[in-house]
Amino acid sequence: MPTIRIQADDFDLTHEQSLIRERHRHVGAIASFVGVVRDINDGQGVSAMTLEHYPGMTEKALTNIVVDAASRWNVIDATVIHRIGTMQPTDQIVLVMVASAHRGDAFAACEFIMDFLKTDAPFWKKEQTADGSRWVDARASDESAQQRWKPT
Amino acid sequence: MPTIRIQADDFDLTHEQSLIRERHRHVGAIASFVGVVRDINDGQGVSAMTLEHYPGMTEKALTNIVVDAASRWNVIDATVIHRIGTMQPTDQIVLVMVASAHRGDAFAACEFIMDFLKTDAPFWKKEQTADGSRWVDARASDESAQQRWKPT
Amino acid sequence: MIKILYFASLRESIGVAEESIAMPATATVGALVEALRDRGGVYAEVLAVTKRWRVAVNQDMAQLTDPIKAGDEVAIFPPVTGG
Amino acid sequence: MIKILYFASLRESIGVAEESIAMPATATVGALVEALRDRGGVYAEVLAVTKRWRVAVNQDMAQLTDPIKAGDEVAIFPPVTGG
Repeated sequence: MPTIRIQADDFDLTHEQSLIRERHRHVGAIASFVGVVRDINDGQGVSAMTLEHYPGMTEKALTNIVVDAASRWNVIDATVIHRIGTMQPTDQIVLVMVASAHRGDAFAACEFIMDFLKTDAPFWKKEQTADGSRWVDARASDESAQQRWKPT
Repeated sequence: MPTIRIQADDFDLTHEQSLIRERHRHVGAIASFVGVVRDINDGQGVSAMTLEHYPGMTEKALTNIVVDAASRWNVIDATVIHRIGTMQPTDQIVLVMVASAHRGDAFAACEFIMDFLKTDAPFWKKEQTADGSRWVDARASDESAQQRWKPT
Repeated sequence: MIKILYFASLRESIGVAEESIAMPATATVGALVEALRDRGGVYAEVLAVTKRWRVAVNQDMAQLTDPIKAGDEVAIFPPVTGG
Repeated sequence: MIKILYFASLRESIGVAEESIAMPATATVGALVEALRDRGGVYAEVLAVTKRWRVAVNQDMAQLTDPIKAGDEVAIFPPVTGG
């Protein structure tokens, strides 16, 4: 059911959302998240960003995350698109879109998928700065964002 | 700074998001919510939905809600569009879009704005069903969704 | 004079969208609602204390104890259901 | 034989994206990493216990105690940074 795509091309929010709306007439709420290339990171200017991934495992990991979300909340449909290759500041990197009957489920599932994508999906960012290129370090805050979804 | 619009016309998610991305190069996260007309409510089929509002107060209430959100989270830009008039199932009703540096702020502010819009912005829905038209009742769940943002 | 606006089901039940009413200089929202309710009929019915209705004064949500003065715009409506 | 894939900074440091290695029939992820580390040089450096790296077996995240067998695809990479 979910749409999972890894692609170099940009994506169109309206188009992806229309596909979901046309498929389901019970959808009342669609929460979306778009990650965007910032022109600054860790205090340094970023002129470009290159995304590397592990083909096969990315799709598998993203599918597992969406299935987990659908087991916890009402998820009528979901779309995850992650771009790879080189992007510039203000470019879209990732889309997570979740359609539910009501908004609480859509918001929670969308944020859950994003949080686990950040810690479990095999993508790596390399930034181009004035000092050359550098691999982006994983953030402890992403680890803690993911941990809070653990059942208590 | 925020964009607040009340309109009969439909809106375009990609267009609204592009406006935000073009204006700010530090944006890393854009969370969006779209409310959609469902073909069913309280167990009955819905063929159309008419939205009435209180001109003037709607804009004022929505601006206050966005300002409150911006005082609690990093909000680089925000757009709220609410449609009025008659809509059909699968039509878009409302858009809340929040751009932040990081995703936690974008998600929280977007959900906060939606929750307060549901309880504080003067809009009223009238549904067309097989039995005629009926005003939609306010939900207790919307009241409790709003209450959870209260400082504890 | 105080301008009163009705919305949604209240507007439909009462049958008017807007009216003006004279109130004492030191009135409150509660006194205004009381005065309307005293008209009886549909007013007494839709504004009954057991009914859920909301009041805004000059486009801000208001409480029954809030003061109102000449020139104010008071709106009475059911709980909102947008979004 | 076990296929090993390296990604991102590990791939760049080691200088190869993929290689194959023979392991005993009852090996674990930990034993494989140990065998690579024993090569010394850049392997010992990037796979040091103090470094943060992750292992996936057949495209699922794995622990050092997880078993591996001939034909498995093992990937070693830094903590992920997508999204």
